[in-house]
Amino acid sequence: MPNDTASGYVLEMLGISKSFPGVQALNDVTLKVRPGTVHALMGENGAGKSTLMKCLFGIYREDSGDIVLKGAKVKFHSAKDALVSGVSMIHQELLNVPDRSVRENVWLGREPMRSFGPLRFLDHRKMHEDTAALMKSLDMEIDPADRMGGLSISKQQACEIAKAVSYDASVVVMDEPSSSLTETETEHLFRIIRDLRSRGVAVIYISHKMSEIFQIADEVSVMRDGRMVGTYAASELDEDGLIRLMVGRDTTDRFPPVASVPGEVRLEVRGLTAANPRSFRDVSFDLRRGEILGIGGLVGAQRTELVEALFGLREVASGEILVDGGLVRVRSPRDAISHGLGLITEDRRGSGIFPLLSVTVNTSVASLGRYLGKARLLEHRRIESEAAKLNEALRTKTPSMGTQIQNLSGGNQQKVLVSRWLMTLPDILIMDEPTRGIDVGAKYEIYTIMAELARNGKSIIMVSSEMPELLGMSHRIMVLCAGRHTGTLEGKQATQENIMRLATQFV
Amino acid sequence: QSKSSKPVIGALIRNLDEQFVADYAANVKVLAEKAGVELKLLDSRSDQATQLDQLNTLLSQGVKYFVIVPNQTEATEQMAQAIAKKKGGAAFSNIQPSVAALKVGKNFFLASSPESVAGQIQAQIIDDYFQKNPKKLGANKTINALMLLGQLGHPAQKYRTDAVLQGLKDKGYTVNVVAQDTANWKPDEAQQKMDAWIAAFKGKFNIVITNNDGMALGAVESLLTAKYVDDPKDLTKDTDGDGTVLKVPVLGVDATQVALKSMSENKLYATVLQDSVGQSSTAFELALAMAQGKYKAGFEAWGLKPETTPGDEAPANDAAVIGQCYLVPFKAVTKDNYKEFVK
Amino acid sequence: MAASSTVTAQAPARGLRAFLSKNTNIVTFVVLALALGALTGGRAFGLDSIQNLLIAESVRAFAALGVGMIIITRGIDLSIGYVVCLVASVSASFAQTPDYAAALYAGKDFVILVPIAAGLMTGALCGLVNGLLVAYGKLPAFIATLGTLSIARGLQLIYTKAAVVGSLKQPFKNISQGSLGPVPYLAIYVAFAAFVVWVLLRHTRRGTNFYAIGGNPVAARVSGINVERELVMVYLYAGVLYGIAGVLQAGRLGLANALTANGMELDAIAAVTVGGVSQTGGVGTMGGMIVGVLTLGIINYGMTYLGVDSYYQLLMKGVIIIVAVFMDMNKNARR
Amino acid sequence: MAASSTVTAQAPARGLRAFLSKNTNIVTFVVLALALGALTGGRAFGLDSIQNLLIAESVRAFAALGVGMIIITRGIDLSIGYVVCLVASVSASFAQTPDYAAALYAGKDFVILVPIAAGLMTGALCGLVNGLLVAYGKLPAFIATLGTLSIARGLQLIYTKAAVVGSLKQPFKNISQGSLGPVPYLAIYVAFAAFVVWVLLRHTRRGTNFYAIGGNPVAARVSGINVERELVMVYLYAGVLYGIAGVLQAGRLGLANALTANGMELDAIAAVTVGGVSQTGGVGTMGGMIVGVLTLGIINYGMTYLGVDSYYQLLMKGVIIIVAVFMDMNKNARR
Ligand SMILES: Nc1ncnc2c1ncn2[C@@H]1O[C@H](COP(=O)(O)OP(=O)(O)OP(=O)(O)O)[C@@H](O)[C@H]1O
Ligand SMILES: Nc1ncnc2c1ncn2[C@@H]1O[C@H](COP(=O)(O)OP(=O)(O)OP(=O)(O)O)[C@@H](O)[C@H]1O
Ligand SMILES: [Mg+2]
Ligand SMILES: [Mg+2]
Repeated sequence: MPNDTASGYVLEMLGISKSFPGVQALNDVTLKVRPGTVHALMGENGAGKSTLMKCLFGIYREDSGDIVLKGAKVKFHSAKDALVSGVSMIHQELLNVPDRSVRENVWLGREPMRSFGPLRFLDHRKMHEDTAALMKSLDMEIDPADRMGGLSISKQQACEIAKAVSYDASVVVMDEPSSSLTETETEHLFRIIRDLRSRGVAVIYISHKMSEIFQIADEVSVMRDGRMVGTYAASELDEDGLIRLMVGRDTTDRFPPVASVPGEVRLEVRGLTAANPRSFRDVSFDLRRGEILGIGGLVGAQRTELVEALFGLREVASGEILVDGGLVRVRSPRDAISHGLGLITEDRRGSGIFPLLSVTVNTSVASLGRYLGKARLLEHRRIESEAAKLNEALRTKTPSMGTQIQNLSGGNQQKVLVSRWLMTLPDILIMDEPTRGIDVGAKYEIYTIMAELARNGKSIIMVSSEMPELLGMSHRIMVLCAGRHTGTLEGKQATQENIMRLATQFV
Repeated sequence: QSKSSKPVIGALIRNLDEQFVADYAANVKVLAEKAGVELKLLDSRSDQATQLDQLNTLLSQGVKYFVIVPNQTEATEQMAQAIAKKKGGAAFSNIQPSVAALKVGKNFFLASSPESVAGQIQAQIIDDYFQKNPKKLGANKTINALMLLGQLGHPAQKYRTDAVLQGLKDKGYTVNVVAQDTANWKPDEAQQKMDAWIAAFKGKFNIVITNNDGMALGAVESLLTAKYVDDPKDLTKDTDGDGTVLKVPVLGVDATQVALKSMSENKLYATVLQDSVGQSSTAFELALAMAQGKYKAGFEAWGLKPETTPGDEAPANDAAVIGQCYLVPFKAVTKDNYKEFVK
Repeated sequence: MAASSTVTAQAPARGLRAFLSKNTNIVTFVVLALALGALTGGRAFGLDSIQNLLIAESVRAFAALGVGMIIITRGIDLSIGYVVCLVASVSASFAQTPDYAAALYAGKDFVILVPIAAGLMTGALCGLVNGLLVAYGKLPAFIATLGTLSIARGLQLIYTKAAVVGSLKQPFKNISQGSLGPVPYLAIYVAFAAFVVWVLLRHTRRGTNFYAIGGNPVAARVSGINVERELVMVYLYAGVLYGIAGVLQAGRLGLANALTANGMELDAIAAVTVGGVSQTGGVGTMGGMIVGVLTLGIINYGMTYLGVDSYYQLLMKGVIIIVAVFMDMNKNARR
Repeated sequence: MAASSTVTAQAPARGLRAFLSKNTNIVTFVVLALALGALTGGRAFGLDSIQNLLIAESVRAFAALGVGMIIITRGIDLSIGYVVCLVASVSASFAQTPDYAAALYAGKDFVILVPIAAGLMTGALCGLVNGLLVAYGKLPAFIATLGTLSIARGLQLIYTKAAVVGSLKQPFKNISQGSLGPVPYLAIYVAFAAFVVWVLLRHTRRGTNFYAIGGNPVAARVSGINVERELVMVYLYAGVLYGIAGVLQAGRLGLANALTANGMELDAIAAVTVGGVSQTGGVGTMGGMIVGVLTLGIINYGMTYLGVDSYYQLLMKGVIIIVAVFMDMNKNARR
């Protein structure tokens, strides 16, 4: 795309401010993006990244400031205006229509049409073929006719990527596109991004995964507390320097030491097989007191299915679950919780937050049973202080504990969910992608808490697609591939290469 | 506490969606206008609780005299007591008040005919019809009737239905109800039921009795569309001379203008006039007389004197209150006289 | 219930399941029809019975198609009954025989187009108001349409002074009452409307937008769909369909009054739900709506035909609706 | 209070806005009350007027509290009117004077507890059926309760044979009709029920569960809430409240028949929506429900007091509901 603006920028956001009740989300933020570059937008949770992009995309109206696109001042009143003007966006939260097919989702709002005299009708065939071609060009194996809601989260994410790319936009915003992708898929995404860049498209890339930034970004803008700290060439920065800019202070290690020594077996799983024949089968493993067990694998390895089955959310065909040596039946999350389990699910919106309820309620909802006082009435004061304490420990950024959780940034919502399960004081905490969308600083807090839980004799299962996290935090790493347990790695064996080998055993 | 010199009369009306009630209310408005009375007319939308609330509201505004078309007989005593507390009075129309309600005080009146009279008159019309057309009757004086009922549990539905059946029995007929169902006073529902019944019972019924004109007209329309008529080639020909182009007579109640129009076209056979003008005028004149302090026992309202001898239906069957009962007759509306009622 | 996305269907079962999942409603309908046939020794299915069924359900079918589309967009419409009532009254008032003394416009003889146009416009206007309230007023559809229900009811009574609007001209009535050979006009109109709705839902961008808005309004918006405009349109279309329903109802009966079509909203909503249109939005087909209407139709018709006591009719109708939707809901409830 | 020290709230805006956002409903109510006061020169607010208002709205208030809780769990209940009607009829049938020849149990004299218990149990049973259908039958609440509506209606007619159940004993009527000094018993019952609902919603685990289920049923399940059981409970509680409403209604009128409480569901739902209970679930308070009931009450009362023509009343009621909810919806619509 020719560099058609005198300034050399395809997009300039000048002095953008935006406030929500109780929060100044953006304060005089300026962001300038050159065509044909990948521009990383960094910042802690709640720094204002998504808000800034939503202003660009016409979802929010900025209180003040100007947006200049390709040299012309623009004012978008809706997403449609933005799309028409050549801005497309992958949203932080999955936004699709689950009951419709992939192809309908991809072309939503701009379906190919066919004319019958004066009448225009959908061209279903072209829609299918275009989708197939798009998927092929992006090396994605997704059937255009599949129901969107039937796909795994990562495939849904892939569809979002395909959709955003297909707009032929001059600016593509990607708000944490890789948060539900594994590293292989992220690599794939990067190929797509590089291709866009070579075609002169400007990509604004938001992520909390440091390593990605240095792989892909040309320039990095850093935000902190709703202000722009500055824009830097990626080559000028290193990881620590970037973190310092984001957090405003020095950080030390990325992972705290996991000092606990696994003790006796708390949880034993024998030959667990899902009722759904396409899911996991014959999985056996055990989990010890004070142990952090990582579960790795490619997307589609059925890790989520496995932990959800453990938690009573999915039907099991056969197999046994033993807690502290006793056979248990887990038919519902309630059963699981009563056996001391906790689960942070991977789908924050779908199965995590109660959008309209306060941070306090969102934190305490699973542990109210422990806060019943006289006449079994709730002890609000204790609940509030405990919830506040947990959120403070994770540095959840919220105007108040009474704020509706939907008004928190994505990462801060995730922190509240972590608090929720910490509050249940589980013996065995299962965390499915626990640090998804969480900034570096807060990740460290979560890791610290995990380490401390382990030291106090709790056991943790952590499903993660982030290799460093798996390697850095786990005592042992169990690897799944296509629903089967292909091996467990321990000590020196636990290397990236070995995990990948096991994870691709049947692929 | 209205300080205006005008007398104030409250009108508590069951439901203006009902034809009779709407006509009743319209006439009360006209009368009030003429008499220079401030009228407070309220519609309870068929809800007795609402009517009670409305009464309380008017009482608290200082209104003392009422014309009332109640929702239920059983609620009249309570309303009378509330009015009596404020030393007021009321005349009840359409749905009769209970004896107990009239016993609350001498200022409470019946200005109506019981709903059952409508049924009795229907029975009379049917008797006349079969007297004139004995061939239409089944063996052993059997009447094979299709019955379309009003909203179930509605007083008019209950009393009209019971009375017509009883009346026919009393006249020596065997009544075989081929099918009966509610159409909730609605023409459209009546039409639908009738459509199905024509399919199911073709040739097996010789009369259609309904609780109101609306449903009667729905039934008429259904019979016409199904060509269940004397002469399918000409829907306007009454070949057998029984007074209707339809194969069977259809009867309604209300004598609405549309119904009369239908009768003029030999479609609807007959209907019954519940005299909305008569009832409302009687009730209004009673209320007005009380408001002006002119009422005394034996007062003549709308040319009617109160009854003197107890009849057989409550409340006019109780000697203690007979002087408070003004019976406004229902009228059969047939071929012979329908023109009188066309406005 | 799955915590995250749903489980993929098992490949072999898929064909069968897809078939079943599309056809539970039809199965229910067929079972009921067979039951009725068996109970009456087939007598319930003479030509005139089928004609009756078609005629009886046709007006409701328009309402169902309208509210079906609305429910697809995650809305609801409680105003149907009184809007149809208002339309029927307005339409009828322009179709009264001029010699009828009690006519609203006594002495005036309007061409047949007037009552039709007046009815359709009234329906469209009501739909438009609903649409504006829901789309731009951000009112919950339940409340917006509850409000217009009350307004339409008031207007009908004010307009007609609670009197019956009757004595309609035969040419006007013929529009509803005529038939082409054995096929009633009404059935033809329904077929045509159903076809248009099918094209709209399946083959136009707007239809796709309706599903998207019902499935995920936020996703629809960020895909560049003008959610507000589309919502206005769906209520407007529904309003036009109610308009047709009202005009035809008036013609069919030869009159309109305050009770015309009362409660039709519940029938129509029940019908489309039985037909598989989901109240959670984004799901439903034209075929399902029509099957739903016919299913409720055969229940009503069958019970009337069999002469079931009216008290028990109410009871059985409740039970059958519950059972039908239960089967539809739980057909693919296996996790 | 703030979990993080990083964000400071804008203190001044918060107080005002929080106040406003909690009180739009109250504002609406106050405005309407003042308008009525002004129009009548204050006469509309004598002691007996206020008593009338309280009495008139009390029965509806029970229904509103019940359906309000249901709506918080993202449900709906269309069966209210006929359930209250059935309850009133059953209850009344055990409270008829034994010497009344047309009594359902003529000659039988039941102690006063019998009609009360029978009514409450009938209500609870209806609620239970609704709850089971919604929770375990997975039926959309709209349809489940539409089904029970029809069933309750049928049962009422079968039980009473469509007759009025009247001539109730004075002690039974006194339960509803009495008053403690100037305060009607009915108002006291409502206050008590409202207090219980407030405790339930605000101070019990179950109440929080209701909000959670309404807010996100999947997340509620994952959080260990027994969603099915809680749903059954909310419909059961509502059923008990309808039971109370029915018993009191019978006592208040001294009778029950097929028309008792018809349409109460729409009034109750409109009231709680005006009071800020959101149809999308998870939002609403006891206070809002009561304010909503009073708001609709003052509309009805005011129009009655002012003698607005009933046709225009319908029209205005529709408009006022729309405006009230519109203001509530759009109070914090700025993005
Ligand atoms: N709709 C809203 N209403 C109120 N406050 C909001 C809203 N959206 C965002 N905020 C607030 O604005 C701030 C910025 O949020 P934003 O989502 O932009 O953060 P972010 O940088 O994208 O964080 P993350 O990395 O966690 O996604 C946060 O404090 C958040 O609480
Ligand atoms: N190939 C597939 N097609 C459709 N659905 C799938 C497929 N694989 C998994 N799913 C479903 O998607 C959901 C999430 O599974 P996912 O693919 O994310 O597996 P996972 O190994 O748990 O991946 P993640 O790395 O995201 O945890 C599960 O409900 C699963 O049943
Ligand atoms: Mg964000
Ligand atoms: Mg997963």
